[in-house]
Amino acid sequence: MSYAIKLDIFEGPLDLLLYLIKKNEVDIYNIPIAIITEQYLNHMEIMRSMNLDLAGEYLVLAATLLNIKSKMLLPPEEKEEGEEEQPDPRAELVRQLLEYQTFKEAAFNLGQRTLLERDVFKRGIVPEVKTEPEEELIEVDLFQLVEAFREIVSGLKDEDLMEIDTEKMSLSDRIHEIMERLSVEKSMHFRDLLADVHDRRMIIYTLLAILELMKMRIVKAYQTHAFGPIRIFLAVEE
Amino acid sequence: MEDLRSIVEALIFASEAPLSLDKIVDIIGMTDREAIVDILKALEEEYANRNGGFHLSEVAGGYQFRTRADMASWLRKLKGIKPPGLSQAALETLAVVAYRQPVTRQEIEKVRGVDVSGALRGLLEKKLLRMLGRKNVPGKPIIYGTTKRFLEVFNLKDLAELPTLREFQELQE
Amino acid sequence: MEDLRSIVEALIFASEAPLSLDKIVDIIGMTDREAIVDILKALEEEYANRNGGFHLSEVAGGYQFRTRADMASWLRKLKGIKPPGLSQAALETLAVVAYRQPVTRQEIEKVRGVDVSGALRGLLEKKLLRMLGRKNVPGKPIIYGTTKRFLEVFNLKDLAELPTLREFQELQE
Repeated sequence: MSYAIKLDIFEGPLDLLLYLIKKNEVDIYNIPIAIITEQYLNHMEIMRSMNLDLAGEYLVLAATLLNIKSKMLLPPEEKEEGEEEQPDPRAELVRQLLEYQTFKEAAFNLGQRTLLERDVFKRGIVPEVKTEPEEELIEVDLFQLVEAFREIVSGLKDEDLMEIDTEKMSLSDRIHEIMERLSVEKSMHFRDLLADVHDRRMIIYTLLAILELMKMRIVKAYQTHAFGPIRIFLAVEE
Repeated sequence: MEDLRSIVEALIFASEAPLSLDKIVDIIGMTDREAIVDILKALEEEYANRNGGFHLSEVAGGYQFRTRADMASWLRKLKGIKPPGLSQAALETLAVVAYRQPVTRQEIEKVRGVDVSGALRGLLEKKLLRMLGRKNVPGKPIIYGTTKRFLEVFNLKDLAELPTLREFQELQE
Repeated sequence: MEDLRSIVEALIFASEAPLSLDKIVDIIGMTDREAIVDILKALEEEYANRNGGFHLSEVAGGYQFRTRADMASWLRKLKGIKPPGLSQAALETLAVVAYRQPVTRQEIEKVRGVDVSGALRGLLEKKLLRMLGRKNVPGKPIIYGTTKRFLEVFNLKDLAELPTLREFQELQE
């Protein structure tokens, strides 16, 4: 039973592997791969039999272990003159384990700190200061912004509305730039807009932006004669 | 009873509402009410004599630390410099404009299902949104978009850097 | 300046978040920072010596009154809460971000060896982490960093107060 509880609290395959290394009291720099792999696979088997959700990451590490094991079974190749020594097949795994262990230690240290609302508390009541009533304000960051948008559109039936088109975002960026320039210069040559654009995608976005603005009838494009320069105007004065 | 004083003080300090004598006695699990009453009196007196930024008052059937009345003008100033926040309504409106721009008020209202004129005005004042122009259709509705300031506030290089819903969904298990 | 001390004290007391020296100076409208610094030091000392239910701490780049750590069990009784605490998964994710920021989800997952989307989302909701923008590499993944709230909750003056990773590595040897 205690076994089962233990299994449940592994934070992932690296955590399980660290546990096995500690339990067997072996050197992390010289892991006896055959033994550890066998125990690792046994643990996976037990987890599976208990219907624990076995994340794919456990399988990936199992494959890595088996791969290392097979490499270690091969007889060392005859070293030729000047050839470099074969790297230890365990090297990358050891590096990963050490790194994970370091952060596990750091996480433990964080949890040991004096935590607000667990160990210490701040003042409970906001002292009233008479001010005119206003809506409660919240501090926002990018996460809150997307969350707000997701909440709104998730209530809509229209599947199309769920899509966020990153292309459209780039297009909006271009539209902003064009509108910024037009609000200063009132009108301009189409080719001026492309003067310092070298990126092919940017050229396409510029064309699409103009088309979008024309479609919304925010700008108008005029040409004095066929193949003449195209001028762009704000369609409606603000 | 040095430490009992500290416990009483900490409880009042951290309480969300004025803390009653009954509640204090209840939490400390002591039957000697008088001891607590004495501590409360002593604390009240101590803070009154000290005459610092706040003191202990008896209000609404309980005890509470309150700032001194003559500090009000300073505290108003403190409130005034709070980081500019947004109401939920403003945040939602901003979100729709950010992801759907260039967009008219009617289009925003179709998505949010409520009148957004107040929220729009606030966002224009905060310079998070701006009018891009007018759509040349009947009624000539104004078209809104986000500003440079919007990008600054949300620490974005450009609009294309906004997280997509797909990325957002990936964070959900 | 007896009253300046009271004003500083009232401001810190009333502020929702830790109040920085800059803000105090700004509100009081004084150019003599040193005078304020002296007051803050004197207040810190006074509350430490008094050893009451709460004291003044320097945290998250500012000052805040906080209950004494050994009062925790009484305050939990008051609030009727179990210590909320963070899961091991959340703490590990937080540790990777704190030390490696700005960092992408993929980078965190490489260290932890598991999917971290659920943990990330929880930490974003708790405002311990935030999206900083995007990394300028193919795929433009979102990058994450810790917040001021992280410093506040973990009782840190700044990120530099965290022990170095090297110290944890040495522990293992």
